Amino acid sequence: MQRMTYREAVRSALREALAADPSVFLMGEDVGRYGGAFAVSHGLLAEFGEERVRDTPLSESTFVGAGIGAALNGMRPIVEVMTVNFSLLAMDQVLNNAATLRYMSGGQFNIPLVVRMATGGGRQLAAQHSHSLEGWYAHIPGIRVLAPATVADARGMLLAALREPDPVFIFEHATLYPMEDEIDERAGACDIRCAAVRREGTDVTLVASGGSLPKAMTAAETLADEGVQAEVIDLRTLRPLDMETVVASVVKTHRAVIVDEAWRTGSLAGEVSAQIMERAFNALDWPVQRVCGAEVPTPYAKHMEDAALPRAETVVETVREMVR
Amino acid sequence: MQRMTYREAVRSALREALAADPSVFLMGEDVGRYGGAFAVSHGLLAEFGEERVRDTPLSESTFVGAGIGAALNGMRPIVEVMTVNFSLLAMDQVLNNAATLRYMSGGQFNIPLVVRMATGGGRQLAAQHSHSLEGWYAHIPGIRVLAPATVADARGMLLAALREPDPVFIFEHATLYPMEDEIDERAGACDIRCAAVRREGTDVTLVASGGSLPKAMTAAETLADEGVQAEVIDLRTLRPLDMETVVASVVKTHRAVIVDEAWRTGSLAGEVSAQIMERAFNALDWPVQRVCGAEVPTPYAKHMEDAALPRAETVVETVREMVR
Amino acid sequence: MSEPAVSAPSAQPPERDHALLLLEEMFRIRRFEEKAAETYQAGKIRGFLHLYIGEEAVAVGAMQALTGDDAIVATYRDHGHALARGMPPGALMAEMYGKANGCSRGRGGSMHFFDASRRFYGGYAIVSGGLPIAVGLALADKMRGLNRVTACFFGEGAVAEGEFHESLNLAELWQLPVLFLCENNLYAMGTALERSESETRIAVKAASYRVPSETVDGMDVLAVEAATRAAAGAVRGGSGPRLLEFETYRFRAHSMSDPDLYRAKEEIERWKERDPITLFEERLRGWGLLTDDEQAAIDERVGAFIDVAVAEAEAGPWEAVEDLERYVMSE
Amino acid sequence: MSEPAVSAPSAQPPERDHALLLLEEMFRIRRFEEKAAETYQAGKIRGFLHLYIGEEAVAVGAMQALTGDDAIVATYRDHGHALARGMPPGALMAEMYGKANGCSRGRGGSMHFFDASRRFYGGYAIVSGGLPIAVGLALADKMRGLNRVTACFFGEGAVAEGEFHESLNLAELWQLPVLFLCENNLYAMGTALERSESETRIAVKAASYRVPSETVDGMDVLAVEAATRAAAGAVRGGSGPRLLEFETYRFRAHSMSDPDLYRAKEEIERWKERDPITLFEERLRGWGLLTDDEQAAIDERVGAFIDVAVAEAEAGPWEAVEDLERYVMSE
Ligand SMILES: Cc1ncc(C[n+]2csc(CCOP(=O)(O)OP(=O)(O)O)c2C)c(N)n1
Ligand SMILES: Cc1ncc(C[n+]2csc(CCOP(=O)(O)OP(=O)(O)O)c2C)c(N)n1
Ligand SMILES: [Mg+2]
Ligand SMILES: [Mg+2]
Repeated sequence: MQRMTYREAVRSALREALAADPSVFLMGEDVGRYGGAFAVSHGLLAEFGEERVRDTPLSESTFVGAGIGAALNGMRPIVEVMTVNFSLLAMDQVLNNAATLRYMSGGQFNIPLVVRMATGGGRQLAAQHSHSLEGWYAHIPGIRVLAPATVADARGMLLAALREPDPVFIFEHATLYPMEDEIDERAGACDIRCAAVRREGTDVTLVASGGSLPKAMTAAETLADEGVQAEVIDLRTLRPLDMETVVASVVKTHRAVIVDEAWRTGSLAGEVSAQIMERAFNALDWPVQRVCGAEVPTPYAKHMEDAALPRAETVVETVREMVR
Repeated sequence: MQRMTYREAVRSALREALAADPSVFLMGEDVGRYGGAFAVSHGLLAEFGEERVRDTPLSESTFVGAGIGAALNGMRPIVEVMTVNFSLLAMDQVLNNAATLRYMSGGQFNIPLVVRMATGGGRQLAAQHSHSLEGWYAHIPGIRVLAPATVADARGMLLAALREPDPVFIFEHATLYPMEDEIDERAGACDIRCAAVRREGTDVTLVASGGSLPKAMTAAETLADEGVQAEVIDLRTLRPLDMETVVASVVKTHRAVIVDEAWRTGSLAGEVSAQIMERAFNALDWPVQRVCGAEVPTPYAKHMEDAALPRAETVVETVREMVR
Repeated sequence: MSEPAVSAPSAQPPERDHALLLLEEMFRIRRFEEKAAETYQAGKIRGFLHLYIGEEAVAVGAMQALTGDDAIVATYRDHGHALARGMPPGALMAEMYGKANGCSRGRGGSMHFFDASRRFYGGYAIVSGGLPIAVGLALADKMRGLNRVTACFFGEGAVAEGEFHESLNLAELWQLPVLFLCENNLYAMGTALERSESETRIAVKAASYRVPSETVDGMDVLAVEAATRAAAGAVRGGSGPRLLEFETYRFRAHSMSDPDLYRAKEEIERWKERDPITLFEERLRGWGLLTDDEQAAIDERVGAFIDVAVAEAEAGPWEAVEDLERYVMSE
Repeated sequence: MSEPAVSAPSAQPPERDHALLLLEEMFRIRRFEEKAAETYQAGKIRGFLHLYIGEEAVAVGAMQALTGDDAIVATYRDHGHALARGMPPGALMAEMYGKANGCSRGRGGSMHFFDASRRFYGGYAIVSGGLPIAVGLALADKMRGLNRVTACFFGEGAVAEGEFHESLNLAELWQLPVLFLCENNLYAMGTALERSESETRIAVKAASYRVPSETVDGMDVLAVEAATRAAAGAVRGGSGPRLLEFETYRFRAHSMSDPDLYRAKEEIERWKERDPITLFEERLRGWGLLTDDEQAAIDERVGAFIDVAVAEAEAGPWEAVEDLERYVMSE
């Protein structure tokens, strides 16, 4: 076991993959000389050289498309789109090429591509730099979407993604990079098919992922002090969703609250809520609740941004209502 | 009253707006010489000239952004993005500029912009030309999203959109253009705040919009023959959603089925389903059901595409299950 | 960085068999497209159908300069490229019928032909969407040390898209083996080049990325072949990407639904006088390389070629609806 | 279409008052940025903070050539432009504090300054995102028959984005009054221009859209002003867009979180020897236009200017949380 940050965990997986497989390479804006906007790839250029760690121009649509092309032709690209905010510029390549080429070709081609990007708000970066668009990606057939919320998953899910024959999009919540934990630094790929029960409970199910998981865990602790045992589920993989794990929990607790940083309307939280009703209607003692981001472009001022993002207290208050 | 097609209804609104307000202009790919990819703007170039009816190069991100800029500076642009499939190239301008500038500037600016685009599948155009992404747009705070499903709304909603101080995105389902109806050709702007009950019923509520409305209406007729009275609600405005009208109906019928051409996971149907549960949980006799598009890139072959899209029969079968 | 200049008609008579092959390949495309249009009218082909009639010399000439190891990226107007690449006509016609024996198992249709065995990476229906893919294919070849060319076809309308700019820059910056082949047929749907580009000389644009380029008479199959051989050779030699602009014209409307109101009849007629097939026939006869008998033989072979295509499409099975979700993800 | 060439330092001594104004404005920006950095360290400013130190001559010189009727589009590195445009420093500092008296009511922060009254259309934080907006602003002016210029500032990193390509083409195609002002500080975060562009001469790129351009010494405030006056005049004259490339350098890291590992210390030092403020001071003294007393007076005024900014920011109220959803849509 070794203590490391979420950032170091991603880096260790990148280093391991680059060392183990010559077809793997990392490409993106400032992943090399700069060391990565979040210092994730720090040191990798020196270790693996310019061929394997490629700084790209500011051309999101083209370097994401180039990742697709390279994956179609025998390479194992890992494309870093600095943040999800900039991935909008590459959305056509994602939806119209990465997600469709295998199907449109009748299965002749597949695209072993991994795309990583930072996501989320909470750092006072304002409206253009604080998006949480995982829900949009989770809507797209033909790709897998992962949201590692723990240091172990930050490493294990990336290694697992590199074994998938199809495109995998990994969302790393920017507030998690400094998070530390003890992990087995020799552990390889982990499961990326199932959600995980992060805390067992009997009274209510809190469903979260990525940057929302810590908030759900905090809420669960507060609730425990009040005698309410919350079960916390980390979705982990946002597409395809592992609803079995979620439904099994709700059947036990009869109540569910979904925490999602995205804007409420059209959020993935709405999808999870709808599926819980579809699959466990009779088990529900209370309508599934959602604690989501306020429907505003994320404001800069701290007190305003705090008010715009989901908070553990809101989760606690919501649950109190349900178990009264 | 006058009989016209949905296509002619949009054109009549465009013509009226161009004639009435010198600040209005139409811009997009092939809206001029070609007459519009769907012949919507046919004849307008001859009538209003190149200054007011502007053919743009293939540069979606820039002409959508230019629409935003022109709206910021005293004009009343109507931007036609040929189809929603190509709007992915302009997604950054939509989400990061059109939807945020008013808020980020503390209310100093507003953007009276109207963006129209054709949407949907059903014409055997395969995976890259058959998207239904209205749900993504409906997720964005700062914009309004409309989906006219009738000939009258095709005209009235566009005229209403041109009175809004903020960006309005109008989705015209490509299969509706040839649809004919009798409308008051002198009627002006219509309401764009409320959903509409297109058919009254007592046993189940069918919620649809745009290209899905005709399917819901057909299903309702079939059900009527079986003695099941379905109430059909046309959402009309996808953002903000008028859930009051939907909930009022469900409180009466106790059952709801949402028809949405988009891929099921992460569809707007999921949002509507979740909100119905949140607001009318105790009124529900049955979990809200969804009839959505299959989670596949839209295939070309007719029998395959038919299987991928929602069908009236599926709606009927789903309701039969619920009222048994 | 070369300045645009229409290359003079190649004076040298070509080697006979090769010349007749070029002629027959152009013929195949012409007849295949005519049949596709006819079948579309009959309702057996649906969706969008973009014909290559008038532009045959581009695909046929260019493809001659490429080896089986090279990769092809095309657009929604991809029938000519697929045929010139040697894809079986039955698989193409069947694809347009939406049959399971189609080259994309009926999932792609006319705009999305694919053939992994021939490194035909498909027709892309989002304008400019194929350019970044081509850059990536070439990047992989370079990193893998494979001396292969990726030929990327696109229309002049794609030049206005940001991806054209980004792709030419990245290909040159990283010295990737991409051969950019611009089919300049003067129109993007109804929009004429001079109404969409402030600088209409595409070669000048290429120069602004330091990508060597040349403008070629796209109605002269020999000129197309020669220019492509030279450019492909340079790319293969490792000196980075090249761009060729082929001046051509589509004799038909943009697609079957296009009323074609934006082009003067005279303009169309003038270009039809430069029909790449007729032009080449005349020159071959002038060189004494084509006789009436050969002409008849070619007609006959091409006729049979088309008959086989239709027969295979008609006889082909429908994909089982149960397989709707097949190929979304790898099994 | 002009070829790039660093303009020779303007020999003519400027008119005295004007010269001192330029100096004081550059000083204000320098001190404002130093104070912002200091306040950031103190934790009163959060989020991203991109300093303009080293580039002052560009915003100050360029803004002199624009009238109050002209429009400005900037990037996330917008402090210098906002100050040079005459926005009150208190409103800017308060914005970075996140206060309600900030120029964007605390909603935008350092990257998103706005001022409708000064036609300052804001700082755009998506690289190249402001260019299409500028094209649209200019389109509206042209259609409305208003003889105004839209000045669009952007970094050389934005040149790689597709929107640069699309925007230059559309602006020239439609002959729109846009003045594209490229601040070439050689780096886009840690990526040097020559590692992101196959053709590093931005003027050559502009020429490929037929947009006349010029490369200007961005460390010489008089050269910047002169070049901008000429270009803005041409744009105002209705002859379409112009592009100016200002060769400059940022003396600080990209943002407060940048370890700045990608630039050689020597390179930074060499550029600091061309500090636009010191250079200008020396020339003014050489011309006998600046005395120690004036220098001291300027220092004092600028000190007070900064103090006011901080005081207003400190004293400013917080926006009420109840107003979180205010301004999402018009009331
Ligand atoms: C991004 C995008 N915008 C618009 C369209 C609609 N469209 C299809 S083909 C076409 C014209 C393309 O012209 P060009 O690139 O010259 O190719 P050509 O059809 O002439 O071969 C347009 C506008 C599209 N497919 N993709
Ligand atoms: C589309 C996009 N990609 C990436 C980023 C992250 N980013 C912010 S500033 C920057 C560098 C921009 O450099 P340049 O345009 O030269 O401006 P400068 O910072 O040098 O003034 C990058 C990559 C962004 N904001 N937007
Ligand atoms: Mg064309
Ligand atoms: Mg820079």
